[in-house]
Amino acid sequence: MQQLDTTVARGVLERAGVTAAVETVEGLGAVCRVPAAQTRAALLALRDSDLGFGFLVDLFGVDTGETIDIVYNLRSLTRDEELLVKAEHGYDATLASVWDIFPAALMPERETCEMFGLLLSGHPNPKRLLTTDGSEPFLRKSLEVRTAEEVRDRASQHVDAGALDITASSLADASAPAAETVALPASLPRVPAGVDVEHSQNLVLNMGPQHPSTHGVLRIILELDGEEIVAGETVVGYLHRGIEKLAESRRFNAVGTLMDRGDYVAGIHGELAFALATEKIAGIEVPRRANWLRVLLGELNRISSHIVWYGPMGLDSGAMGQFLYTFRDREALLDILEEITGQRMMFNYVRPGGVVNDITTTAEAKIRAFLETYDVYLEENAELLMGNEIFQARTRGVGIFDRQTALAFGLTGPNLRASGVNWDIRRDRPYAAYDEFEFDVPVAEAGDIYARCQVRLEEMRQSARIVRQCLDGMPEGEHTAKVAKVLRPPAGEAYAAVESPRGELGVHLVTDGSDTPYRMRYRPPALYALQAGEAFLPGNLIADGVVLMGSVDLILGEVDR
Amino acid sequence: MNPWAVAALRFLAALGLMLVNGVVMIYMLRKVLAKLHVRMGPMDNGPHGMFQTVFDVLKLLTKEDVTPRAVDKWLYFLAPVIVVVPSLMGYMVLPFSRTAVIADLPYGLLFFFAVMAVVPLGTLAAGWSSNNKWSLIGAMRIVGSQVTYEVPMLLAALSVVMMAGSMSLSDIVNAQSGVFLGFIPRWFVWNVPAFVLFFISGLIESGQTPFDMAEAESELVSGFATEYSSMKFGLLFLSEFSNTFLFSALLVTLFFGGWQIPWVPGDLVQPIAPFVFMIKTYIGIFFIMAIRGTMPRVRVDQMLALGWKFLLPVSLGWVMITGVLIKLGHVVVGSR
Amino acid sequence: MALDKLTGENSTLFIRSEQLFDVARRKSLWYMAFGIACCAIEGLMHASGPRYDFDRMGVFFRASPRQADVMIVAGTVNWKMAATVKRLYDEMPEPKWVVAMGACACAGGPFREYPNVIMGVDKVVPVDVYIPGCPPRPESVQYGFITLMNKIQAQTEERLAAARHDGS
Amino acid sequence: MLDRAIISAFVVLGTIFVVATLTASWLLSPKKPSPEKSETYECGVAPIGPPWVQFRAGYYVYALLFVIFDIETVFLYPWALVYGLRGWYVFFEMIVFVVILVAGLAYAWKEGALSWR
Repeated sequence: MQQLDTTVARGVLERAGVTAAVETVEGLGAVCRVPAAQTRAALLALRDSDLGFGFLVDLFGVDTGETIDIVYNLRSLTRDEELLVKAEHGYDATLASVWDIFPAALMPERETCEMFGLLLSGHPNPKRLLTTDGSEPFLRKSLEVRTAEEVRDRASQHVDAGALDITASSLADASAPAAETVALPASLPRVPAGVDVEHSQNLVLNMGPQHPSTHGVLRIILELDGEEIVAGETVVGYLHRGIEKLAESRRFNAVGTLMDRGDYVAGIHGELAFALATEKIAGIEVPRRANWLRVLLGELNRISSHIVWYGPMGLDSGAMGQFLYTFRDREALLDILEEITGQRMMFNYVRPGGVVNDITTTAEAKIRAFLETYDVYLEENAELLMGNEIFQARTRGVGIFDRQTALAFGLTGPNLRASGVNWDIRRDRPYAAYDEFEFDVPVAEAGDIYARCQVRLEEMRQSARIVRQCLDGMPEGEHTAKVAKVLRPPAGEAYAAVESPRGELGVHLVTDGSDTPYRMRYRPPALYALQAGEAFLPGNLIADGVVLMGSVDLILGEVDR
Repeated sequence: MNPWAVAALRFLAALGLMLVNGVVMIYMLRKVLAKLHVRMGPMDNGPHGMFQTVFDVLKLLTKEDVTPRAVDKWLYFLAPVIVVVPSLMGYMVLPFSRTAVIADLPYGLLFFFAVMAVVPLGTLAAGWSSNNKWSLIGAMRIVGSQVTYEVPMLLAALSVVMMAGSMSLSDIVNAQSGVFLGFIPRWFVWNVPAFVLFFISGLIESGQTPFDMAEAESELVSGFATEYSSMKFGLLFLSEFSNTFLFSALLVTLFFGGWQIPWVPGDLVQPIAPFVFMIKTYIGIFFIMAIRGTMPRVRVDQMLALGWKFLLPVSLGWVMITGVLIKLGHVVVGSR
Repeated sequence: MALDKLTGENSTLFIRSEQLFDVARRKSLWYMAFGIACCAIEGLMHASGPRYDFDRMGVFFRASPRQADVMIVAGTVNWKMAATVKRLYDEMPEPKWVVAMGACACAGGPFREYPNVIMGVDKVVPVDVYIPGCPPRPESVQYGFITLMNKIQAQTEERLAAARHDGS
Repeated sequence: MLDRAIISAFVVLGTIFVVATLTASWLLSPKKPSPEKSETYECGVAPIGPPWVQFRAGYYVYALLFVIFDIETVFLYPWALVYGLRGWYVFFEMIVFVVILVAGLAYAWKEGALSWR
């Protein structure tokens, strides 16, 4: 990663007429503070200048106690630089949408506004994202979670489920002046304004929350003309359980349990992102063996996670066999993970400072035995589904994300690489011990569903390759650094990202010197993938819509947090 | 004997066969899929889970029958009748042996196609009357698949009729007796294009993977049967399995010599003819199930394109070619 | 049941036939494919996978609630989800059962402190079997099903005993 | 006579079988109707709008062609029965009949009628 020259950025902003303070902050890199009213101008200038900050990594808020900071995390892939733009808002402010500059902001803006009690202007679909009407702005510091007494007195909670109203009404600020819409990516199918259920002459169909192939509790409202999708709107939040808020009341060693349950099929990666961010702030040096163990477990977990995508991908397209063949492999894999970490899914294995347990010799033998059979099974599976002509006819040329749109929607990971962008955090921002390994980053140009399948399959092969290198060259030493039981990192701010199976899983951590995080932002790659999937639903048949939503690999625990 | 009494007895035989087939095939499906999928399948209830389906049926019988408020009541109740009765009538013309035919109609094949064409009407009624969007889409797909399969299926069978010179299924079986070149059974399966066309359109007809449009679980929840519960659902399901059996039975009759064993004179086979027929049919069912366990599903527009841009032109052409071959006397397989 | 209207609820015929049907109900528990959260991977996907294969005991999944007997609530229920859970439960035909799988469905689990989370699905629908664990292993879910089977049988047995007691 | 008796028996007794099964089920199953239970299922949320709308069937043009071809195929069956018994002329008779239809199919194909829309 290049360090951004702050003077250049300042010059760009000045030319756009923005009064901004640009500085370099430890743990974050370049940070730029702009006045709230000039955010749009600043972002537009940064996007269109030579700096080329055309990729919105994340958008979120931080309640500082006096103001609400809205943070835009920008990345320039051409110059390999990063920049954080912060804008201070009041508690009753209106957030001006930047979705026309960065379509990736569509859902994060809705989430930020409802979670901090702000209003939204200029947004095509300004509904609440995760919660229903009447919910508190949970992420404000003034709001407390339930106390121990309230939790213990479980009987006192009363739910009248029959009378629940789950409408999520608009957050729009009617009084705010409409901002001028700037140019959108040409390939964007249409403005993702949701489905007008009141006035539609067509069939309006609810798909989900209970549907065999929505991968959890995703709800998609489809407007259908015959079998063709005219408009699609995803409704999420059916699994919103406050991982970000609860992290503010957990000690640093315990946040891992929450991260596990975010992306629940790739827990190691969530834990690792949080541990890396904590280590950045606390300045903990991690032993080399611990880093290698993190890579080992991370890659084993990546295989097991891609299996949960590959099997259901077969189910979505109607082939039952895939699901069962891949889950046979996953059982063997979970045995290994269980032996090392003690749990099949929720590992809490990677902690700030290292990992919990060292690897056992039997586990090592098990991994080697697994890889032997896995190589054969993987090729069999790949041939069985990917080689099937019906599957190819179903997936080739369907749901194409071109390069520009993929970047605009903030796609990361395999989804982005399937659209021809060669970007992998493991290689381009090496963390743990990835700079010591040899592996290829698969890239496909087509951008269709089949390309996404190809990329993920090749990633599974590469993961096996990394695991082999891990076993062969595992260094001796401690598996964890000496870290206090109750960690109290100094006040600070850091961003750490890992390449999770779904893409860039980032943790933006703010600490205040206490034993709990002050604010923990979980960058959910699946949420960004969901937006892209939603935008490309129109024009497909129902059957293709199902496969399309499956192909971007959604984990609703991560989308809703 | 009174013809009405005979008719009633034969009805009971067909009904018994249909019910037993349903129970056996559901068990077989679960076992075959399980074995294909490296699982065990039903094991606990009875030896190797043999009574699993019996328990399932008993349970369905004693489930509450929910009739949603919004349904079209008459059609909703009529739909199980419309799917089950024609499916039962399909058993009428199947020749299980020389004499074991419920009604050896001279136009048996056409009768078979005629009654089987009614079944989609029942599923359409079920889907439409449910007043449920998933059911509606499933129902519309049923019509789409009927539009696709029927013409190629009739044309493929036509090629067989030309070779046998009869529409009676018994005659078609008889025309396949004997061997040529000394060892090759004189089965119509050597009419390979007709067989392939018939098999593909039959898969569409019986709603099997890769053409399981109407029930497409990963897309349409349970398709046309989404709102059906209890025994009404059981009957819809029974008819579906019965249709698969009938398709396989017809396949055996038209292309694999029906109840005949090659190289064995027909008179000797007679005592065990029904068993031979059932074994052949179940082998066909096994292959259909194996396809179901592995194949992805085609999209509905792809299915229609396949039907009209491939199956139909090829089957039309093949009928003409069969005609020429028969006339030229270069017929490789049995004409008369 | 119309039979109990005809013969009376405590008639031997009715209770005996219920006893017979309970066997069928026990041996054919179709659950609704409705995975909410993490537990769904273990309790629904791995459970029907090659190693655990619930199909062995006749536990099979159906997508539509109209054809299901059991609802496995596999995950955290929040305010937005509660109405859906209730609605799906209501749409299932009698007799029906609910299995609360995992700490979240039992009592809110690790998320019970968050105000958006409902502390246990038993506040929304009546629960028959609670399976602790976060997430419970498929073996635990299997044990949960066996417990449910015993419970189904026990209800009629109790009724029979009560009827005998009244009669004597 | 027997054939007709059998066909009638199948229709009548088949209907009776279905009705009897449903009656048995009605007799044996518990009943707890409630307004919520008889709501229409739509993935666990209240349905938006009615399903009985003008549903656009993408195979509409196919269905029109289907009617023509289905009838044509049925016409071919009597021809196939006598095909082996007559001379070459039956073949050419049919060729004329089929070629007209094939030309129609080719025309529809060329005009783009054979596409999902």
